Amino acid sequence: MASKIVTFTLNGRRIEVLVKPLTTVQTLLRDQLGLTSTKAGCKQGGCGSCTVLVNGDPMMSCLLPVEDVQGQEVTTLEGITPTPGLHIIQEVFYENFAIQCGYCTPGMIMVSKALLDRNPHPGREEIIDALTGNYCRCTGYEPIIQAIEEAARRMNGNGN
Amino acid sequence: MNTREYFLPQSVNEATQLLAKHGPFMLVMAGGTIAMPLINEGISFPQKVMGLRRAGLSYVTKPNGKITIGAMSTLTQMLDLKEIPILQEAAHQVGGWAIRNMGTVGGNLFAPPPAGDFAAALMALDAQLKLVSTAGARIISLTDFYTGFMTTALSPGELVTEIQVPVPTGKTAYLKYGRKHANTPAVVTVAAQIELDGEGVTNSRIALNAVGPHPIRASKAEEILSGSPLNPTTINMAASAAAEECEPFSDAIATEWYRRKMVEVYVRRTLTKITDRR
Amino acid sequence: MTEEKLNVVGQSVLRRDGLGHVTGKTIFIDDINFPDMLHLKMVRSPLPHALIKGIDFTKAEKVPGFIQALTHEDVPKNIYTILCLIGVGPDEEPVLAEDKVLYKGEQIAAIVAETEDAAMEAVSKVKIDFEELPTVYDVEEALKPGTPVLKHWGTNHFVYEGHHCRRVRFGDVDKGFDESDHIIEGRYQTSPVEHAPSETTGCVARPEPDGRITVYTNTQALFFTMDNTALILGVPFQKLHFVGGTVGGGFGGKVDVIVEPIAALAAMKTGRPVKYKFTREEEMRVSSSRGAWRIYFKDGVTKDGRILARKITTYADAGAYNRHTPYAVTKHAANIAGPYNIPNVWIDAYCVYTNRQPSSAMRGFGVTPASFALEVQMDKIAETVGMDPWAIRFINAYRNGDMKPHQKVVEDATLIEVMQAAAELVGYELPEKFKKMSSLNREEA
Amino acid sequence: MAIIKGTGIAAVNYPTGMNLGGDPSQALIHATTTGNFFISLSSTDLGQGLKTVIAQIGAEALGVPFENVLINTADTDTGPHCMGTFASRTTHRVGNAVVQAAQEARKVMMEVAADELEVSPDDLETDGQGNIRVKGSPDRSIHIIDLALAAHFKYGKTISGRGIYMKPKSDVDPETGKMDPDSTEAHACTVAEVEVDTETGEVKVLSLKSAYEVGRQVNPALVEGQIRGGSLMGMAHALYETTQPYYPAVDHMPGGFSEYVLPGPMELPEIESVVLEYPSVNGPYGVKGVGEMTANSPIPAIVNAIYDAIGVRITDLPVTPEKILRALEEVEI
Repeated sequence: MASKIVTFTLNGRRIEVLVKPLTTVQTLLRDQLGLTSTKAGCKQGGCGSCTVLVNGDPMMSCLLPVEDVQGQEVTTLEGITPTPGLHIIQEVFYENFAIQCGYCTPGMIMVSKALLDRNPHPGREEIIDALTGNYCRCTGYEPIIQAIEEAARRMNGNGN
Repeated sequence: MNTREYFLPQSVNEATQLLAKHGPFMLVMAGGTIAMPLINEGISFPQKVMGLRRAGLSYVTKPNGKITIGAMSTLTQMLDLKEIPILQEAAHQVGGWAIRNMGTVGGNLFAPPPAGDFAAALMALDAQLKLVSTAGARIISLTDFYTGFMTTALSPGELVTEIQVPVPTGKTAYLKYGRKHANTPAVVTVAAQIELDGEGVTNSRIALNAVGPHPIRASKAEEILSGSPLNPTTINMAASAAAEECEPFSDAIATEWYRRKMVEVYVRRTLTKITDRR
Repeated sequence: MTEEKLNVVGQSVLRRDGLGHVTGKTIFIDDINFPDMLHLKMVRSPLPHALIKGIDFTKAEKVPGFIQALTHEDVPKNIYTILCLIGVGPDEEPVLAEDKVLYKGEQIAAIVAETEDAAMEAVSKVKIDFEELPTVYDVEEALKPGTPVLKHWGTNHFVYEGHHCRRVRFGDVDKGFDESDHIIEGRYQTSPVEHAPSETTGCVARPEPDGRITVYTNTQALFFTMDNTALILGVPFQKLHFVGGTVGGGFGGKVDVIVEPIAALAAMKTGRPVKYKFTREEEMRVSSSRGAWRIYFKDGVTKDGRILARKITTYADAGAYNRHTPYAVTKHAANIAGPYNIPNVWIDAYCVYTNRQPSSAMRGFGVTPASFALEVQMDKIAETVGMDPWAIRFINAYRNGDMKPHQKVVEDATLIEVMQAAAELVGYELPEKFKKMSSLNREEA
Repeated sequence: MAIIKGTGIAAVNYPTGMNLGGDPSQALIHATTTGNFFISLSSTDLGQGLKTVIAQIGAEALGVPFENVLINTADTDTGPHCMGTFASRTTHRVGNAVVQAAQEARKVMMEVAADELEVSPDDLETDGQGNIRVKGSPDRSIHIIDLALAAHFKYGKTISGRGIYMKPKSDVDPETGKMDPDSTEAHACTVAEVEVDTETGEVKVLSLKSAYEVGRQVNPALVEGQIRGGSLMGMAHALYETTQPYYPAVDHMPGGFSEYVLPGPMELPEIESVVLEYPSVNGPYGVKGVGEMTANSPIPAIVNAIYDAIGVRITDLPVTPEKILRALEEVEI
């Protein structure tokens, strides 16, 4: 079957892409558009390293056909990184050592962003609940949880 | 060079027509959380795939005493179903957040065990399924839907388009036991609805998952409770019966032996939770 | 070290790679793509032990996008062993299986194709005729006469300088047992464990205009991998150029030399860049794991808790091939008696082959199973002699100047100090004599 | 249903390095004409933070600001040999190589500064802020940019250094096992507190409280990172992880993260630790190593805590709920 043209909004810009049938958003981003912040840790929906936001909702881009996002808004880590500088969530991950190898980090930040967009004052339980689909082998999660708590404080103007 | 075809129908009509045209070799995909990993990993190579995300089936309506759920409604949408707390609980215990945003109620009905926990909750609520083909529509009870491991009562050309759930009149409880507390396959899942007339059980539905070829009813346990009071003695008897009648399997997370043990523990805990809620 | 004023050592400065990580701009191996890049996928054995009677690529070759299939006949030096670079031998693992396979998932043939999908589809269409062979999975069974023999030298164990195992002999254990009041035995078993790094193992090999091959890889050991690759490919060392250093989690899982030689070979054969990256399932089921160990302890202990003799027989399950296990066994043997001062120690540590995926290095290499077994054994001793678990450890703790069973003098001991600190952390009141103890000297409290 | 608590301890040592084949690593340092120092290596950063701690060690040994030290790794064309990142060896081995290279580079740097300031090199010191100054006369100083320019354009000298750390190969005596396999020993003691559900066999780890002794910490936050991550890995090994759930049988091998059971953020115990520093004899600034050992002590501590709770010693990892339940049933019979 022939490739299809799909139009959607990526990181605030409307784009038109030509994709083979059933190409995933992950493959499109990484291999066709060169946006490699979206990782490919398992392609099974099991690690969360490929998390992107679709209309603000976290989704596993490895399980999502591009044709399914026709007309939708897709956001990747590239899309929330200001130029110059860092998003508050990026800042706290960096400053709080919530990163080690860095491979899970983009997915973790995207989930954090979706959480804080919905809930500017998440409790520890809510943060943990939001993170259960994202895998990290290095940090033991605690620094990530604490970074999100700190991000919430800073976004609410209570940070240092 | 890519011979694969992906269809994304914009309505149920279009979907059933495509299904009629392309026949049983077309893979019907809902949220993609089950099919896509197999395709990505090179385990399955379907040449024709139909995705239903655009078929207009992501709705929840609430006509008189019934909740009607479009088959493509996501598990995240179920978190808002305040009328039926066990569906909220069941949905919340599927996957992580992103998976719940993708996985659908309809898709969960086809998840091979030990997945398919949400379907067990639906079974305890006596959900009915609407099956649609180009020939028309019919309603079937979820309990009758399953015919074996990965086989259902779906006829060729039929799609599950809607799940109809009566708002429970009895007391309900849901417990999923996995090796960890979130985003994990079940060792066993128990969903129960018990209707009581004073002390006596007038009607009971106990559904189990991960201990059979598909979500199953613990019929013998239900019979034991029927007409009896719900107390520790009858609960223990029902739990033992459920452990005896279930058909557990061994996999990477638990053995048949352990699953059977946990059926007894978790049926007891689930029913006890119902008595605690009185 | 003299006490000096330090400027930056000791400071929690922010990570150098942190900005790249939080912006997703750090380049990992899988982020490297070239426009004309090919993809390599592996045909693997579905059986744990079998003879290969024939391979048929006819249907695979018809898959659109198929470029080439590689078998052992294409690999110049197909049989290797990773540790040959430090003198460990003999060579025993094929890059691609020849006439037989020793574990489920073993690499048999590489398929190179235009896309990942095409490569996977072609792999699924390769037909192989096998003749199944009996299997051996248990390390002790493997050493018994009559079990299928997996190695060309005729045993199911690695040979250490003519010995069937790595031995440690220190003092006289039999005498120690005779002088003991209690004999305490224990059997301990660990399980194979996956490193499960967030990023799977992989590389991209790219032919350069000057005839060299650049390999971008997430190996943990760049030169080790490059030098092994050169030997396998039979090319001069200067033909290869390895680039890496950024790894999405390793934990020991990326010190084997598996993806690089075959990707480099495919790049040489096709003249195009080739990517070979494990899927998650390959990482789980095929890539080497932390090995499983079975450990038997026999301790002779006095009634006041002193360990006089320790006899250990331990079996490392190497799986089908060496990888790093022969080395792990030696490290294990040096550490299994524990951070304790024991006058008589006898250790036999075996490296045993079975029909499972090879095990290799993982965080704690040979010591993690040792620490598990011996620290559970210490509690068992404490219980037998009727002593507090803290006390049994303080009484036997090694100190500077003591001699370890492998005849190395202890010089950096702080076991006593960490126990004192841990007791304080949890609010456990230690007896005065343990509080006063020091690793720096052997004055008896 | 009974929930029973238990406490267990374990104390371990962990060796740094593995030199049975010889265990060398090299480093090269050169200054640019604008006063930056490149450290060329072929070592890999797995996430533990090598690129950061090696820059810290280089900056300290050179006496220049951290920001002026750049790490170039890992490229076999430009970086000298490194055995690899394993055996808790890199901070110790590569750090030592960097210190040696830095000393050689620093010597040239001080000689050039001495010529520029017209004093003896012995009278100079670095301030760590980018200046080389005359001891006791801080106003007489030269900045590393000016110094590097002078070295290149005026004196024709390279500010550079070579470093290697090699622990010579130790052959194992095949009869007695006599060997010198490592360089130093780090230590840890963990106290684990668990809760066991005797009806399901489920174990909940309530806390892991540990003391570590790792020699000098180059970067305490990164040490803490190893401790937290390693503690959870140890807990995972103790209770959850296996690629072969029915070992030695090979049935039901997990193929992904859903079947391969790993504790997630919901299973996190309270993790608390103290770190002691007893500088090692032979590590750079007294470094020992922390990477691997952090996963080790939690395992036996948890297993011992389970015994303390239920009186049954499970000696077969991972200690799954099923193994506990079976063991409890055997006791009851």
